[in-house]
Amino acid sequence: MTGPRESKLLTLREAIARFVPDGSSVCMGTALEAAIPYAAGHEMIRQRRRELTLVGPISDILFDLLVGAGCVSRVVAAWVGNVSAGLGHNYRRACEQGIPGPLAVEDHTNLSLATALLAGAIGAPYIPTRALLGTGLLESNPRFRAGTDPWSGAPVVLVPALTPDVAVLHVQRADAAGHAHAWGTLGVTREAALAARRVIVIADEIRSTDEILSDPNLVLAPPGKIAAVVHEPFGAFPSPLQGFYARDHDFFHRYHDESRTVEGNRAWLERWVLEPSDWKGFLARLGPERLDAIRARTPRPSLPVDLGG
Amino acid sequence: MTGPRESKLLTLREAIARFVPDGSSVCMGTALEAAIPYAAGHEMIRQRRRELTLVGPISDILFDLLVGAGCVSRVVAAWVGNVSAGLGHNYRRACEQGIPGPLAVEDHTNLSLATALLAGAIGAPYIPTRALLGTGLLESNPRFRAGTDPWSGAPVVLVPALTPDVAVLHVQRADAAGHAHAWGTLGVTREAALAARRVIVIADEIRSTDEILSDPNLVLAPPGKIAAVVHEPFGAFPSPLQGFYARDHDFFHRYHDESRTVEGNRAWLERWVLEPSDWKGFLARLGPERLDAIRARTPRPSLPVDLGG
Amino acid sequence: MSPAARPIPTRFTERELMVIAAGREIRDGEMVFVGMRLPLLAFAFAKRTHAPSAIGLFENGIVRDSPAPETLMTMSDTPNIPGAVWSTGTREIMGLLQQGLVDLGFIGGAEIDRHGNLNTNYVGDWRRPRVRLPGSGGGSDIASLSRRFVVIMPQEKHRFRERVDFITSPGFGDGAGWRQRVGLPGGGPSAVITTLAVFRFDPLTAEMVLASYHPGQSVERVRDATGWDLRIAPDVRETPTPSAEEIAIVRACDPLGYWTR
Amino acid sequence: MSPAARPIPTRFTERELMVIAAGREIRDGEMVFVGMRLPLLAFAFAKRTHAPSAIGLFENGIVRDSPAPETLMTMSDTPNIPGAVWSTGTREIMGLLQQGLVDLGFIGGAEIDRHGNLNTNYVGDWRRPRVRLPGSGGGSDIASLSRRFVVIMPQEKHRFRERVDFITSPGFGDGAGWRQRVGLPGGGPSAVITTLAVFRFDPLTAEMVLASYHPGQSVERVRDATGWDLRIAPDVRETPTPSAEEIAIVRACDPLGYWTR
Repeated sequence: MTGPRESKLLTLREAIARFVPDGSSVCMGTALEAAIPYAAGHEMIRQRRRELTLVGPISDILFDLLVGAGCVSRVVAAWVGNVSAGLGHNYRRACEQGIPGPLAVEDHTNLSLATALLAGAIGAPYIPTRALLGTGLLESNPRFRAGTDPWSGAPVVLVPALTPDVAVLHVQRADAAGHAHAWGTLGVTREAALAARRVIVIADEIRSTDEILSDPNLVLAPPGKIAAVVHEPFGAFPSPLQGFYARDHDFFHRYHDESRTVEGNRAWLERWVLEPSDWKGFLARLGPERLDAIRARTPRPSLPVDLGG
Repeated sequence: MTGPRESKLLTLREAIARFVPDGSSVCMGTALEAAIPYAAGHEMIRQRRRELTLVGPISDILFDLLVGAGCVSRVVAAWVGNVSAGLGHNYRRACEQGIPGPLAVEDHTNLSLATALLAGAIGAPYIPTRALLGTGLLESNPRFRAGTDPWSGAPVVLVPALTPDVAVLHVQRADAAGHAHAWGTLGVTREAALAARRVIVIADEIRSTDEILSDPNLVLAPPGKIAAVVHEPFGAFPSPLQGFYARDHDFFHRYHDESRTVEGNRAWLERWVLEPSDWKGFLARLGPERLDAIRARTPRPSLPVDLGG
Repeated sequence: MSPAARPIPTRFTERELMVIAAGREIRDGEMVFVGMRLPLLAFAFAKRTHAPSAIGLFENGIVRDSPAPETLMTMSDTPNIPGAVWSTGTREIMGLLQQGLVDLGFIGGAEIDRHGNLNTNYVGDWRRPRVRLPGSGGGSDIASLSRRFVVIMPQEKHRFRERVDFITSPGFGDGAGWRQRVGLPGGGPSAVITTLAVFRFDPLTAEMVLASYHPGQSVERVRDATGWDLRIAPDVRETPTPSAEEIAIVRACDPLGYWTR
Repeated sequence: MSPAARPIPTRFTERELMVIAAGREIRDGEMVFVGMRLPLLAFAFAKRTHAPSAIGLFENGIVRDSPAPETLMTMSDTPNIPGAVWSTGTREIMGLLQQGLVDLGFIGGAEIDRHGNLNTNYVGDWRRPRVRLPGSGGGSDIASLSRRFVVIMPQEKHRFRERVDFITSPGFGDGAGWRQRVGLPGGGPSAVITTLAVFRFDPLTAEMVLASYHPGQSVERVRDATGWDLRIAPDVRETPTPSAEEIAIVRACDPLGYWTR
């Protein structure tokens, strides 16, 4: 029996190997453009994960990258591309030409994806919405169903619950047992942490349990949901992490330019994902100046809460 | 046009007079046994408010007190009584004998009430649940409806949204514009703040906007929801407020004993509610020793979050 | 064994015995919907004995892996928050429950019937109740959705009824198969612990059966305090007398004896 | 007025004009779903001019009553959080939207049709798309649920189509009454602001109508860049030329000219 405060610290390699097998549904990119678990995505590519279902609202380049690396057979998302540059070349190639393989897409909106994860989090089979009515998404995503509000007789769309096998969540800090603190942009992070069967927490900083539990209201999920904790500084690069580092816009633009062709994409994967043996290797390749340029410099600490009695 | 940062500070008397007219549906007691807005309840009684609908999960003695004072025509709740002593005498008299007047009750469970407020918060007409099936509540509360999960064919109960006219929320601190910080026990506070058409924030402490916005993740609701801010130290007495004061258990027991008869209840109302002209008068009647005895002594500040860049 | 060799029994109260019996229902590592009063002490007892990894959930939004260091009068008392592993809202806790992640819940009740249904809403016809009870709180939800639940209540004949007037917290309804028929996902009641005895349920008939009577009680006395023709388990026995050590642990959990004396 | 008396026109870019035109759509005190790029600048412009009490919402969970102090590339960039009046989740923001509390939302699109429907999912048949576009993001939700919405997009003939292949963000569907018929609660599009012109909708036919063409454009040029037989408002006119002061304000909102140059 694992005690609720026993360490769940693993290396990223171990965590992905144990908790993201082939065929998993994986929720990532829950904070929209921030705190995207790129380190975890790179590790999935290095481990040649296959047949993943990716779940997330908008994923910036992470989903595009995993699609281009052949890890993905299905995407459940509201938007897939490159926020800085627009279209994602790999996503387009997969959808339009089946390169590197066929890709099924369940179209969502940000509201419907948040609603589906909320339904998963509260254990409801579905939640009705008045969005989506009249749209093509009702056809292109057959998981939505038409319904009626029995009180008013008005049409609604029933959004079925999403309960991903695993949510990979990058957070600012956590203890070794997986009590995690995330702040700033949250997106659907809180819903995903509860809707997923299990959670891999990736933290820029590991703190003591006492420090984390000094603010239990900020904790993301209860111990039973946490499968693993990974300490990976700059693990959300090139996306931003509030209080830790800013977004590296240039990296997104360069990815866009270089992934335009299959060959360019292969070269990008080699250089940035496959050749480095782990995330530290990737960061070394970026160079310390690049990380220094985005590192947070001016602390803005919050007014603490007081749990005293 | 009221600017989003303009002061909404009012006295409790003004706030209740303006935003809780006769016939309102009022959500209170959202943090279960903690942070119950007793000061606001007393003010409603002093202003002889009538025909209120009270909405809340469990209300400890607040709902019982308002029912006994004749302010209430309907209760929407999972539990009404006295947590320390069990039954609420006024609630029983109203339900069983129509004293001081008839009382309609919409029976909920804590899950269904939280679900109804969540539906209100997300603007959904209803949310299905697998609780309530087979219970008498489906008969005694005709607002629930039987439904079917169209994916599995399994029966569900549809819980219609609750959107109270006003939520009266006692919090630890707020700024004058109504950006509010609540922590510790939350119950359905976050859902109520969003489901209600407007919110009266009652704060033990008023802080500067900069201090409150140093932690925008902890803010309860956006400016558009806030109708008024009231500064009322010890305004949740005799319920506890994390970081500020403990529960005064004895007060609950004495209320239970004295409200046993109609006469005793009248005497209690006179002594504790009607004779003091405001909450400060009530606190003066309690005496400073009593407040000192429950005042928090040992600070337990949280590890701050850092919004810096 | 000669009478002289018997260990001298430590005196204990009815409620201490109930706490220990309830604590034995908790298995290590379980997620337990704790509630207040005796179940809270049962959780503390189990944590200190056979279930050190159990986790306790409270419907106000608190999750703890250790009991609060002070006696609580309500789950929202200030000492229940520091040391919590999560402090969230009712909706999140109820979400875990509705996901089927809560192994065990404890509930009380004003009335129970032979199929383990509880009433905490109305005595008499709900349209014109003789007694208006406080209501469900979270009890109905725990009964509906936890993988199993345990009832703790005082036993009096008028509270142990053939059929309750109103089902607040569903047990097995009118018998075996009822929960499946109405669509309830949770497993239903696994035990009823009273001031007199421990009951379990016959899996075939979903009927409450006397499993053990407390020390000082008897099958007859329990029968007399039950409002229907009570079935007795073939292996009925006396509830194990708590050891001196067990009683010492319960007392350490409730040093003022507030809930157990 | 003699030609000599005319004020010397300040030079401005197409996008600066679009920002100012979009900013004029915001009324004081409104809750505005802001999005990124030009709408974000329009919000900043309106806040500094006629709508100081407007509030901006972002679908990542941020609510601001003042624009971020730095140019943002994405709504989740770190400078967008300090000074926020609320930092919450997508679900809470979408909840305000679905409650009907968002007065105005801005969206873009790859394609639009004569009834203001937008497509950001598929060019061609969605079962075998010629181009797979990124998808809705929150655009569909804003179009469905905000009290009114404004479209900002570049105008090219192939993007202004008689009928879009796929409705991502619903305008007026196939015409007047469609939104009510399908059950959409929001009010639909109130304006389309392009690189060439501003369009509004005829309340009777729910059809896009040319309201004004930008300085340097003409009715004919706008017609040529529209994929259907465009209706022209009887009072069509030139879009008001921004004042030097207005342009200065837009430039102060985007000092590097990242979005407007």
